[in-house]
Amino acid sequence: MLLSEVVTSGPDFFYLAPWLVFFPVIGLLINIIFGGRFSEKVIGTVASTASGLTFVVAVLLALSLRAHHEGVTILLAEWIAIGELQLDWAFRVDTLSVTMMMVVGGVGTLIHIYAIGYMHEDVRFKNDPGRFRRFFVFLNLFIAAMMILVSGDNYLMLFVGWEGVGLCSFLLIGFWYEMDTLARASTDNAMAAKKAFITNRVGDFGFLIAGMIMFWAFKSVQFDTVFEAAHHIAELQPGIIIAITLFMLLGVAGKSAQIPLFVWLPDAMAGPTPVSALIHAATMVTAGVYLVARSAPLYMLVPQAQGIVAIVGGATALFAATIAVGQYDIKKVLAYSTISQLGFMVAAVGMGAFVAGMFHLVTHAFFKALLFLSAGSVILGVERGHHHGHHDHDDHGHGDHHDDEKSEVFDPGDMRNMGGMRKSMPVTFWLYIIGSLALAGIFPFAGFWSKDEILAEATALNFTVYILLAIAAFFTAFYMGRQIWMVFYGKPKHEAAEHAEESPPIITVPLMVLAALSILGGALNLPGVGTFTHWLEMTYEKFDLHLHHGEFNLTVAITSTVLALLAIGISWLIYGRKSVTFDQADPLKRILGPIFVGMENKWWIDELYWAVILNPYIAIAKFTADVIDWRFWHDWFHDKVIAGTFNWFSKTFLDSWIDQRGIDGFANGLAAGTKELAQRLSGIQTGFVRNYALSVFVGVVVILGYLILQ
Amino acid sequence: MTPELITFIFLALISVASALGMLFSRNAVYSAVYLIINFITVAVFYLMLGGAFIAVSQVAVYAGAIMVLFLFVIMLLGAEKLGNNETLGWQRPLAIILGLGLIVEILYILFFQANEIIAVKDLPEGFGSPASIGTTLFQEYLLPFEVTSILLLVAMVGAIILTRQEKKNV
Amino acid sequence: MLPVSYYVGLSAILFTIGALGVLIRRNAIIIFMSIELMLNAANLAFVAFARAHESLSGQIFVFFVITVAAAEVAVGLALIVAIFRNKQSIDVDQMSNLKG
Amino acid sequence: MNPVLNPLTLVTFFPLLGVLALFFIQSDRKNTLRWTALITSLITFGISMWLLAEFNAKDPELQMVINLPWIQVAGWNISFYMGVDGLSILLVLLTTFLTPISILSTWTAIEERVKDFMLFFLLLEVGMLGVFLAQDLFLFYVFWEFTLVPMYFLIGIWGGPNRMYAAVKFFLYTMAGSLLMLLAILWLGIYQDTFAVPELIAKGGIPANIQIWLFLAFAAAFAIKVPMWPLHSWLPDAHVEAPTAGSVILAGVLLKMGTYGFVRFNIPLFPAAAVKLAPWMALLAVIGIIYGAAVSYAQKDIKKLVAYSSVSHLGFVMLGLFALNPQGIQGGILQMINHGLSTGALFLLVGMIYEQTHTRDFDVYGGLWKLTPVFGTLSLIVVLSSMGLPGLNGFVGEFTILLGAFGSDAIGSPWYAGLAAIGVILAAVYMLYMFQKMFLGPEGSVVEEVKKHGHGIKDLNLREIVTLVPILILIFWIGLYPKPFFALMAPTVDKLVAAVQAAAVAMH
Repeated sequence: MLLSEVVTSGPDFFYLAPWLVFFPVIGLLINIIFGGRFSEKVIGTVASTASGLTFVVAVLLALSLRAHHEGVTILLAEWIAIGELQLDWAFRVDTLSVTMMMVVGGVGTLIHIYAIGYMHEDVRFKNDPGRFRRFFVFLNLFIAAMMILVSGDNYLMLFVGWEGVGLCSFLLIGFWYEMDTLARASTDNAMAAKKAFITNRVGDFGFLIAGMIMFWAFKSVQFDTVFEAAHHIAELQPGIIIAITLFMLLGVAGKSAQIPLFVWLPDAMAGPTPVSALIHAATMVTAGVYLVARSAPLYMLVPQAQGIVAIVGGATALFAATIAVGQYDIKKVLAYSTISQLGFMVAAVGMGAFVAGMFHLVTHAFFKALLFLSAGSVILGVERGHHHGHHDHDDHGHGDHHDDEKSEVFDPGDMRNMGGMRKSMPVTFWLYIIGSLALAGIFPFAGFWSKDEILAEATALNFTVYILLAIAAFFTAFYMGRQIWMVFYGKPKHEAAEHAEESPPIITVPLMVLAALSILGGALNLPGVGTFTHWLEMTYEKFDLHLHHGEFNLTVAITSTVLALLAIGISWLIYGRKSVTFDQADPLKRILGPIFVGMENKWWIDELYWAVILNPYIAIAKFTADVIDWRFWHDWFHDKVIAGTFNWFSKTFLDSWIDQRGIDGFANGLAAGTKELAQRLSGIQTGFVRNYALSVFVGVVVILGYLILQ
Repeated sequence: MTPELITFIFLALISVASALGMLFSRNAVYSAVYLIINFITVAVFYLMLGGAFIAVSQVAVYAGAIMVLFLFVIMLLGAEKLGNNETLGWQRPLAIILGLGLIVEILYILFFQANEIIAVKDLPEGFGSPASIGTTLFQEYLLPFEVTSILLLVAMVGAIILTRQEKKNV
Repeated sequence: MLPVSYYVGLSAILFTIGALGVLIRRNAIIIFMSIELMLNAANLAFVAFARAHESLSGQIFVFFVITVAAAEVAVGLALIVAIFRNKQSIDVDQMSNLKG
Repeated sequence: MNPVLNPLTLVTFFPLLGVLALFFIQSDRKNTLRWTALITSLITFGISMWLLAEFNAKDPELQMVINLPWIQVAGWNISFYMGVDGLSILLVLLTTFLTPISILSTWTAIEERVKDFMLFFLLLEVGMLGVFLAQDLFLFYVFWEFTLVPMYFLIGIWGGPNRMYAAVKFFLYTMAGSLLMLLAILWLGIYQDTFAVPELIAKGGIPANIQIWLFLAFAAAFAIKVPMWPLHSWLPDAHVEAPTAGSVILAGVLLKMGTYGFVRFNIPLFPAAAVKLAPWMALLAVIGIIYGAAVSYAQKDIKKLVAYSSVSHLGFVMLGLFALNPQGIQGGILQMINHGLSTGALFLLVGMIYEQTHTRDFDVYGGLWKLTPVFGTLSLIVVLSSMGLPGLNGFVGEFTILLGAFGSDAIGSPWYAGLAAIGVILAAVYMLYMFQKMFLGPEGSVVEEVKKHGHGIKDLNLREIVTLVPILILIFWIGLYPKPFFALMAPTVDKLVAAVQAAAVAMH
């Protein structure tokens, strides 16, 4: 079933597939074992090389695929085999998985390199240079897990990667586990990490249930076997496919931060910026999109489920975009933007536009990574400026500086501390502009092509979703414009922004590569040429899927471009001419009133979950533990009722003079009962030897008498 | 009434009387002397039953050595007499009743239930003589005999260790 | 020849007297003597049965019993001496540490 | 087979040699005592490796059988009957594996009455191995009860402040259940004329209504031992009071005796009753999973949290066993091993930190990862294994169990497995809660407290790492390549499942 196909012609590097996982594992092992003696540069190089090699492998695999359109499966080892359950460690190489591999390997490597520079400073700001190595170990672990996720040949191996990246996410969000985002001693980051893992687990629960239904329906969880039998099952019991796809959607919602499980992603920004870029924007969170795209043969069978997925995606896209408008933290804005963009992708793959969804996944990986990393560069710049300012400040003694108080809790990520930074950080500024334009979907940046493809497909497939997405696109352009004005234009609102310094090349060079990709990424799938479409269809052909081919729709393109430009214009009207500071409310608040308060407070979703799920659970758990289990079951039932009953019984049954001290357990009761009995019996035990002898004598006489009488 | 029966009854009365004397005399020294008498009568019974060597051993070891040891210890400790206040009130009557019961039971078995064992035949020449005992002992019972020597050795060591004066400062 | 039962009956009476001695007396030495009496009663039965069965084994057994009795007396008296040193008494009723 | 050179008797009774050796060592030579016990247990482990080498994984029957007449009076037919098959081999290996590790963990923790401790520990090993190898009900019962004695003393002498209460409760609670089992054993032995389990299975023919009563009588003993909800009340007491090594063995092996009893005796001896009662057992198991998870989360005491987590984990094992299909039972047996490893390791880790801080209260901990990176990392791996992260051992067991239970004909509804899967979420909740409370966040007050008494909190030393590494290797091994483990039990489990299914068919 799973044997790799015999290769007949052409260069063939398929056997390299397992190295996608082995390289990063080797890298992290080297860093764990020898890292203690390495300098930061060596550690970073080892990790980056390991990651870079996976990209090389991915490219080689892509080249090999030209001769084997339908893809191959490389069997590594048998994993679990019980009766009908046959699971293997097997790697699936086809155009879909290779696309993901290249994104993970490529963007991953760039972020590794960037992180060498970023973490060098970050660990120093936070006074723990020893943690540099740990970061790269985790990062390599993430690459390994992500590669397992995208290259698995069955749902369970995919699940291994799925939870593996969740673990890495947990570890990296909680990287600075002893502080909050402002480096104050706190459990905030740790709580954010835990929140991410547990929310993901809720999604994984759905995945697990889907897997179990699938196994008992198909007697397999291997992709090809399942997809081939799906038609048959769908005719007999369509309910099963619907159940599988909807439970899977729960998993998607967890991992790709969709409604209702998106709440963890904004908090995940507690991780260092490269983590936000790599895991929480470019790769891991897109795993859900990949899962739906991978399961296309299942989803295509059940339009009802498809509709639900598309609506969830569209709603998330709009909902998160509105929240992004009300945020002040530079990374939080990007986080909600990511949720929103993931909504675009999920909506796309949900309604059956798998190519469009995957295309947006790729371009989004480029420009969102670029944005996050640039934001990181901005934060570092402000941070440098802040330190600089502090030194100046110390020279002047304790002057009556206007925000001496605030400098205690200075937040380098808050946009209200920035302003006018296009002058102090020009390179970063231009990079940021490129990323923003790509995200906003302005011609000819990558985002324009991919987003428009989704919107064009939506007009044909699901108009409700189109409306949702179009509004979301408007908000996207608006909040990006707002961010640009607040960060880079106007006057510096804090001396830190004034003194901000540009980042070194190790940080900016990877950004430039990403910027180039963000500009040119659209070329992957230009209308009419459709390279990417053909590429992905190689995988889908196999299952005879009749995918909808969206044509380039000029009306849609013009509409969205106009909307985007309009949004940027409005944002200039509101934010471009006047700085927003801590002292005054956001100008939009005056316009929108309570609606803006909702956006600012994330529509109180977190509070809602606390009130509806978490607090009740904690209360129930505490009640069960303290009252039911301990006071009722342990203390009352066992120690009082059972022991008490026994005690009473032994008292009346044995004798009235049994004292009743300290009998507080069934066990103790029985013990005490035994003791009482023993004390009574010990009356016989006089201690006089002659007495004992007498009892022996009695025995002799009685037995002898018995023998006589017998 | 054969002479043998008369001898037996006579000796049996002495034997039981001396045993009772040992049992009831207040003074431990008297008890010891009564016991010696008892042992000697028993030795005579052995003779009557054809155990010449055993009879002599009985007199020499029991009546002689062992009882001397008893007397020696009694004198050493100076504990001939004890008060007669019985601590366990019902022990004595119960013991006597049970004792009588036991005797009745055994005699009942012997004379009413079991067949009377009568050894009518004359004994072969030399039965129970030192020579025949020695032959049996060193042929059939050689190993137990040798083990007995170890037993005696252990008893000796044990007696010495038990009576050793322990150092007070331990 | 007298029936061997007579000897065995006598042995039973002597044994019972010995047993009563153990049960009634409190003087450790007398108890000890009573034990010797019981051993002797048993010996008598042995010899009587040896006579009845014309086997020397019974007499050999008596020989061993005498040996064991000698050893026992040696150790037993040593114990009594040791106890007397501790308690200044040979009243067995005072040795009731095992009382429950 | 020669009963002396048989690996089964050898592995079971070899620790007695160590006990004998311990008698001749002076009590104050503590290190000699420790080394003697350690080497004894290591040799026992070596013998169990020999046992494994002799074991033929393809044979579903009992192997290396010893069957000697033992007590044959008054028509009773009791024999000294030992054998090993796929159901027990892994548990035997787990026992011999965890014993040296536990002994190693006591190196500095036990300073008083070392000799007695080691003595009881080796005796305990004899009892546990006997339980897993005995194939005669009477012999089994003897070993079963025998294990109580050393454990009673381990808790009662070296335990915490409330140790007597815990020890007596442990003893009497287990004893009470065992009595019912004894009655059932006697009934079987008298009416079926043999105590030998294989013969009893071969004879069969017990009417279904009587089977149910016998099943329940056996279940009483085993369910208390497991412990199944709601009979778990003794567990937190015993765990909290027991010394570290005692907790490790208690969680690692003694609890498995209960689950093992179900799969060795209840299911094959009373297949009709097992099929009939499977939904009820599954229901109790699922309640145990959720209940244990919820109660764990609300604990303030680290050891109690781990103890309640055992209730949850063993609920999974029970659910798997009563799925009565190959996936469920194999997963259940593997999960016994997994729980032994993960929870054993958790108790070891808790013990290691407790030795330094002398408190098990969550609230005073925090930020330990920074101070003790090795300890933190190893703990993380164990915590992840315990909460069933794929790639580590816990997942393989949990997944196969859930999968088996989901499609089980005996349980009859996927709802049980669906609810049990919520336990997977809740496991993450309480396990991460524990990890976060102890290792993440700012430094807890205990750090200062320890500093006051000299040096601060130290990371693991070499001995402690050596104690943990074998467990970690197995955690990864089972997670990534569990095939050899499944292969050991597969034929026996298949045979068992076939027998149960035959009984189920006969019922209808």
